[in-house]
Amino acid sequence: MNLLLLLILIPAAAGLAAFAIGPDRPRRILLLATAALHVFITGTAAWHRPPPLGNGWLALDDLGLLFLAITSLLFLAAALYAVPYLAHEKPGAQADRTEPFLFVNAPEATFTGCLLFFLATMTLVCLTQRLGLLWVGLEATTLTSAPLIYYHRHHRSLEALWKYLVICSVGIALALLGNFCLSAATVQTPGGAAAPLALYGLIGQGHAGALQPAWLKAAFIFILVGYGTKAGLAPLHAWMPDTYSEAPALVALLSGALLNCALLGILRAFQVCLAADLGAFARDLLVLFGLFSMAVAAVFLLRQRNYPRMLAYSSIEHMGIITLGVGLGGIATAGALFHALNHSLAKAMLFLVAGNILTLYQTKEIAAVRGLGRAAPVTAALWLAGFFAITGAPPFATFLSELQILLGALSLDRWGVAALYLGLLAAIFIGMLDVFPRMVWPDPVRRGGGAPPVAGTLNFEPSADTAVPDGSPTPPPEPRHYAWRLLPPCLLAAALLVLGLAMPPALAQFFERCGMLIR
Amino acid sequence: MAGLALAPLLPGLINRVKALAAGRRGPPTTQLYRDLWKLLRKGVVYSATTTWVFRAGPRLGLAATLTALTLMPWGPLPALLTFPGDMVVLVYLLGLGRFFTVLAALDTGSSFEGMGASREACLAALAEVPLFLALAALARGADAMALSPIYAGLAHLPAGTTAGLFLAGAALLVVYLTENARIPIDDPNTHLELTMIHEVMILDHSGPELVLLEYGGALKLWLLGGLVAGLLPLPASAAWATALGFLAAQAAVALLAGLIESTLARIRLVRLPQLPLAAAAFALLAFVLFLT
Amino acid sequence: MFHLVVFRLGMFGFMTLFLTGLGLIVAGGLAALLLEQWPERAGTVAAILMVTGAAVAAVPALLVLPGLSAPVSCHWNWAFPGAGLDQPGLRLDPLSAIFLLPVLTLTGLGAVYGRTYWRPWHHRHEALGLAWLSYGLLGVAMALVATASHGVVFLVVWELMTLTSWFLVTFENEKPAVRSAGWLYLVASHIGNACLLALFCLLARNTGSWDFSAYPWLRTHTVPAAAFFLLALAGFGVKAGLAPLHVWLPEAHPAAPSHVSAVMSGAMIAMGIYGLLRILSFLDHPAPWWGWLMIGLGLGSALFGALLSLAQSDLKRLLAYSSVENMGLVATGIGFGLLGQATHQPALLFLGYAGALLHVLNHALFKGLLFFAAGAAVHAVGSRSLEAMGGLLRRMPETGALFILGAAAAAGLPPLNGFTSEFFLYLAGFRGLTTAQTGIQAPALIALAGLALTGVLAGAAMAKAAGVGFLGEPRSEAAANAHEPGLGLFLPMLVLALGCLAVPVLATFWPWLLAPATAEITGMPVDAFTDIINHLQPPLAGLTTAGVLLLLVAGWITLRMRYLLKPRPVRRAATWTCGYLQPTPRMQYTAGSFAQPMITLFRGLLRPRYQITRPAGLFPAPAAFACATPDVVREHYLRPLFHALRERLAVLRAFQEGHVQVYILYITLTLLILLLWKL
Amino acid sequence: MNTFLTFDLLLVLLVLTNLLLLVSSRLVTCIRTVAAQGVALALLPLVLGHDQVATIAGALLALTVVLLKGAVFPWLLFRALRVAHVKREIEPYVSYTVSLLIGILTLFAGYGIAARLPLPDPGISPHLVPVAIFTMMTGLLLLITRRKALTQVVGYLALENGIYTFGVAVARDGSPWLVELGVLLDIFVAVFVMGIAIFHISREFDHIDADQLTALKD
Repeated sequence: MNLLLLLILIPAAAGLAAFAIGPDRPRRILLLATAALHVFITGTAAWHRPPPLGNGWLALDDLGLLFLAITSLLFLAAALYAVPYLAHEKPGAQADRTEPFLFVNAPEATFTGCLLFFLATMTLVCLTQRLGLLWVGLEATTLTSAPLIYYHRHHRSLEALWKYLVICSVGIALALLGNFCLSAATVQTPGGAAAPLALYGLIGQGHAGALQPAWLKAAFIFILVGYGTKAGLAPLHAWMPDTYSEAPALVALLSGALLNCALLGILRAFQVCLAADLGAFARDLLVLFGLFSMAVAAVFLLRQRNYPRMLAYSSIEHMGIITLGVGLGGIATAGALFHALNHSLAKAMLFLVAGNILTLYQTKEIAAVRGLGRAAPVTAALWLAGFFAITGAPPFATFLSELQILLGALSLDRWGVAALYLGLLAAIFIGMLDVFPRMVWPDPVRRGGGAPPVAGTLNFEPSADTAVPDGSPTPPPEPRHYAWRLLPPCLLAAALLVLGLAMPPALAQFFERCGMLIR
Repeated sequence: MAGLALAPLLPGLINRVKALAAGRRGPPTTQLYRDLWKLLRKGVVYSATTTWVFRAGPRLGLAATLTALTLMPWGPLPALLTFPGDMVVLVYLLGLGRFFTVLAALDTGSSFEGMGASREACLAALAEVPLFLALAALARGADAMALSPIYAGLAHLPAGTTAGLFLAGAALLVVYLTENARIPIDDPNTHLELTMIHEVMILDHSGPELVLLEYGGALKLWLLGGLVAGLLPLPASAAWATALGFLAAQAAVALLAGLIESTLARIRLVRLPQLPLAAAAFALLAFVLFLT
Repeated sequence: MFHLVVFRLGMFGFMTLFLTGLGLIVAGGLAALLLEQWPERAGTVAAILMVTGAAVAAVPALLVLPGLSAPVSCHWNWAFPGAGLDQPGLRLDPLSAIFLLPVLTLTGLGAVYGRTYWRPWHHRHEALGLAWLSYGLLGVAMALVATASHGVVFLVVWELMTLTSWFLVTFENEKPAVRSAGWLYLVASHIGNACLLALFCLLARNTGSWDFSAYPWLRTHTVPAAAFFLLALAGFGVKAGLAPLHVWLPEAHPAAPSHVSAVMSGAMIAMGIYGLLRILSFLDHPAPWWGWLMIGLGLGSALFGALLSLAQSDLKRLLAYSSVENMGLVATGIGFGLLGQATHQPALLFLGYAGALLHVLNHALFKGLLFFAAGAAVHAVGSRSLEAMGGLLRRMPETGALFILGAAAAAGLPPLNGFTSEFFLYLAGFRGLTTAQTGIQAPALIALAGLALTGVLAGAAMAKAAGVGFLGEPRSEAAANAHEPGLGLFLPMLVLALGCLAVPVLATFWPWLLAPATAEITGMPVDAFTDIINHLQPPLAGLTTAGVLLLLVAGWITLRMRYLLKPRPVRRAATWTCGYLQPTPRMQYTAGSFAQPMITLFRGLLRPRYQITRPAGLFPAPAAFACATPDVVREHYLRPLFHALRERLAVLRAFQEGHVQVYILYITLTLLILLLWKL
Repeated sequence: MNTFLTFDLLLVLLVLTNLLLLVSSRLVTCIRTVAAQGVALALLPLVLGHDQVATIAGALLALTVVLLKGAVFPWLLFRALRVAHVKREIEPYVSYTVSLLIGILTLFAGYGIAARLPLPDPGISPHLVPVAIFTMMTGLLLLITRRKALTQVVGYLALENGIYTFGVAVARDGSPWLVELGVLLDIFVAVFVMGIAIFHISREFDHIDADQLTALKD
């Protein structure tokens, strides 16, 4: 059987099985096994590329492989995390953390099953080269992930679910329109009828020139807005912070993979534009959206009070960076693709650690989490490491990719873009710096102990220090299996370090090859 | 070497001029010698608060001034020690002396001496700029980087630059008055601690310790006076004539200082900065004149 | 014989030796982390390993510095997208070596110091283990910064240096002042870093390589050299603490543990200077305005630093501002060097660069000493405020004496080391003054006046630190009970103090020692400087002579006085206070009042804040007067700017207002705008 | 009857349904209208005589669309309506009259946009693209201005209808039936999930006012 088909069918079948299996333990093992198998098959497929299946229905190119690998790795991390996470979740009614009410969780079977279906749909998006099928896959990811968001059944997650569902559906619907426009543009192409909206047909030799520019432009705009909604590009991003702040950490993590899948949709359309000599038009839009996303994220990261929301805005920022890099082209392209991987790893790590912090402190308020460094040193170290990783500090790989994008901008003499990019990165860093150390450090001591306040030492920080009641919240003792929940973020951090310090040369070449596809 | 012996004459001279101008007889010109001699034979009283820094102050102050003296040319006659940049060393040696005098004052823990130290430091800050500017102007004028060649070179300046010399001399004179805590900057004869600057710093020094300070002060007067005196036209026929001329010039500078002291009142502390600023302006002007 | 040994080692071992040394330093940090349950043992092991490591790593640096060994380098493979073909590597050349000396010296000595200094924190051993590791990594990061020969490697270790020092600055992170210092430090560093990212990317863009060895290409081609220079100035200026980019420095240095302050102040900020010089070494034909800009910035920083240093009553903050001042002097030296380069005056060039380099060394020595001694004082008194100290010299005679020595050196007084390097700068100034080129003379005059004023103000600041902090009567209970901290803190100070004395003794050798590094910066052959150095010998010899003479005279006077006073009555009495019989320590002149006249003089620039409660009525209540001089740049420019930005941008947050309808409206509008605009 | 005439009649029907959607406050009417709209445009390919209709798969597909849009969706929505106990849209953000005006404006804007997009097949009515855009915009308008979650679903369906119309117009070779089927399946599941969500919302909050779901914001 073709590996590509296996990649989709195995999680789908496992998802069906998960619904059927009654007891928890075998279902969890099934989850882990599927994740591991998926990574394994992905690795095998990367090694010997399987032949395309059908008339471009399923085919693995470098770009798809990259996003497939990201999805697969993140899913493995999620599965590793899910087992202790699910084991910790109590069945039956439980009290909410911030408001006085009780809620129940969705059945674990539903959750696991949807998780596996989600993987199957994302895999489909990465593997297909038919834009129509890609659309079907992407819409399916929305639908399979919706129940995941509504895992904790209470009003906030319900609101999150509704926003996610409505906005993403609208966005995706617009992308469908984009697909129609694209097929309108292909009417005159020779191979159009044989394999409608197959990528090789659209970008192949001699075909691309026959596309109608007006329709292609319309198609790109619709696809960009449509998939951009899902990928979280500002100003289409609005659902993201609201949804991420309520989804379980695990799901937010996977949404990270999902953002990349949506981005892949945009990249496919971009490939078509490039082939049809509409590169400049598409690049302008991508750069615009990239910078605007970064700017919006910068604004909202200042004075952020809720850490899952902060991570969501950070995702918007990074999708902006990637889009910007792709839009710039040249050297920046490889950097942007590299950044997609790095961002996914770093963000996944942060989401998992955030989930741990949530478990420990039972609050999503930044101001209420203090003294993490003493209460849970490893978690704190990971949280800080995540901060530096996500803000692009060496030795994490994010630094290298952000550097590449800057180099790309400068190499193309885009001075203004480079300056804005650097400025926004700095602003975002400043915004996030207000958050992370504050959570790790203990309560500030105002009186006694050490030096008296020195004249002229005035606090630069925003006044959130005073916004919280006195007395450090003491986190409850670490739950059972807590150590296991530290493992996946540790692995992700290690991966980022390895990528940043000693990347295998083959991988570097792979990124450069990927970059050649869309520059 | 003659400076070592003759320096204590200068304060006497100044006081003498002041007395004469005020119509008094005044103390004899050699009064400082007598004071020093008397003090030298006394015992000392140290404040219980003080440490070795208190004693190091006068010693290092005197040593620094003495070392600086070796760098001072006698007009066109070269100094004992001369090398490019020696004026910087000279100024910084004075700074070293001041640093330790200030520390010694602070060592007593007295509010008065602290006050004096603070004012002394402030005055030094004010005087340093015109001093350097004036020396730099002279260096530019003589196109040399060491004091001795500078002063030797001044004799051969073209005729048009007399105004520059005069301005530089005026700047140096202000520095001379400021650094030595003379009127109109400070009144060395005042008896109210609150109004004193230099004198209040050395309230706690007694006996031989005070000798070191007073003698050091006289030497400093000699040293800075020498910088002004060197600017005056001196006979260059023979070395001994130049030396004699230089001594006369020193005395003349002291006389001038005495005259200034008798005719001017002490200026208010808050308006003090204006004088050194004016001196700095003189020096700048001198520099501009030398440039052309 | 010696040369033979050097040759043998140089062939296969210097880089290995260097890396071994760095490895030992890291090992020290790791060992401390592993042994954190036993903090005493951890400190000892870390200190031993770090001192050994620093000593081992210093060997190649010492040999490369005067040109006894050729520059050594190593390379490794590192692939990342866009890495190109160059191999990243390290290269230890004379310029690196100059900067390695303070780095390694202070790292090693600081480790010894930290072992004792951190004892009171032993109960927080989990934080201490990490702090030791950060400390070791900081030392190594600095050493790597000074040797990196590849843009990306440089940026990586540069950031590592920033982050590790940030961890150390925020060591006592429960204190609000420390937290805000940490915030400011990282923000400033990040902004500087942004400039550096742009700079190195531009270099890579123009040459097509990250490798420094490819950059001399820039010398012979038309490139936007001014852009490189300005970016480097902005990026490295932040780290070096050049005003007005210095804002982080006076916050971060006091907040850090004292040995970290010493390392940061003596070595880390010098890395900013190193970076700038390294970039300058890639560029040729600087324009004269570069030199003037550097001199202007340098003197501005020096004056500003000296003034604010004088205004502080926090001892460590005072020292921190003094670092701003000294880096300003170094920048002035570089400015003279650039000017000499631009106007083809090798003498001016040499004096400027050599003076700057020597001052970096000297600053490391005396500022390290001062921070060590200040740390001991702070340790003993439990406060950084000068108003809580006083009278420490009687209670901590050795520390106090060394502090005064350091203060005199920092004040640039002969015969100590600070003056030696300032002398170079003055010579450069006079050289500029007496040159034939009219365009240089007038600005050189201003520079000389600036140097002079800086010197006096720095002297006043140091006199204040030493006088108010260590002399007089104790101003607090704790100060009255202070005692010597012991050998662990004293030994590192002693070493640095000896260094302060040794530098001027070697005065005439320094030009020879600094020539290879200067050659590295300017791209000129070392031989080109031989004449200049020979001409420099008389002034330096004169300087030494004057110093020796001074010591002889002072010694003679001291002996004479001792002889004279032997038979005399020597009494002890209370200080004369105009008739008060019981003077109390509270009557002493305070740190604030000492500085007041000069602060008032410059109030237009410093904008001090006064809080006055005037006595009123027939039976007045206690009156009070307080004066604080917060940083002008921070208080009057940056803080309002940041505040306004925060407030303005916060308004935009209303856009994320919660209604799903509005969110869809955003999407629709975006779509419509794009369709109407782009289609 | 002339094909063109039939076709234009259908388009007029679409426009009318849109206008009805914009002014109607009764949810039942909205649901019925959007269902009617769906059925109407399912007939479009038949009228156009697309090749794909000729195949059995194509016919089946059209039949599925009719079933889905005409029967299944209304059924789902009515069920949600019963659970939620609401009948009317109350006080939309933008009044019905203004909605209508905006709707008509978008119709003109649709003509504006369509003018820039040359139709691949001259045989298609030039009104089709504007009407499709108008339908989409009606859907978006409903999504933006209405308060009830149920009306939003109706808006989504109208949007979907508009897009479908567009697809019929421009992609006459159409997507392969597999993709078509996938699309339909997705839309079905989407509406299904939205229905479930409405059910949960009404149970959790005792209302289905989407405008009151604003606990999450900055």
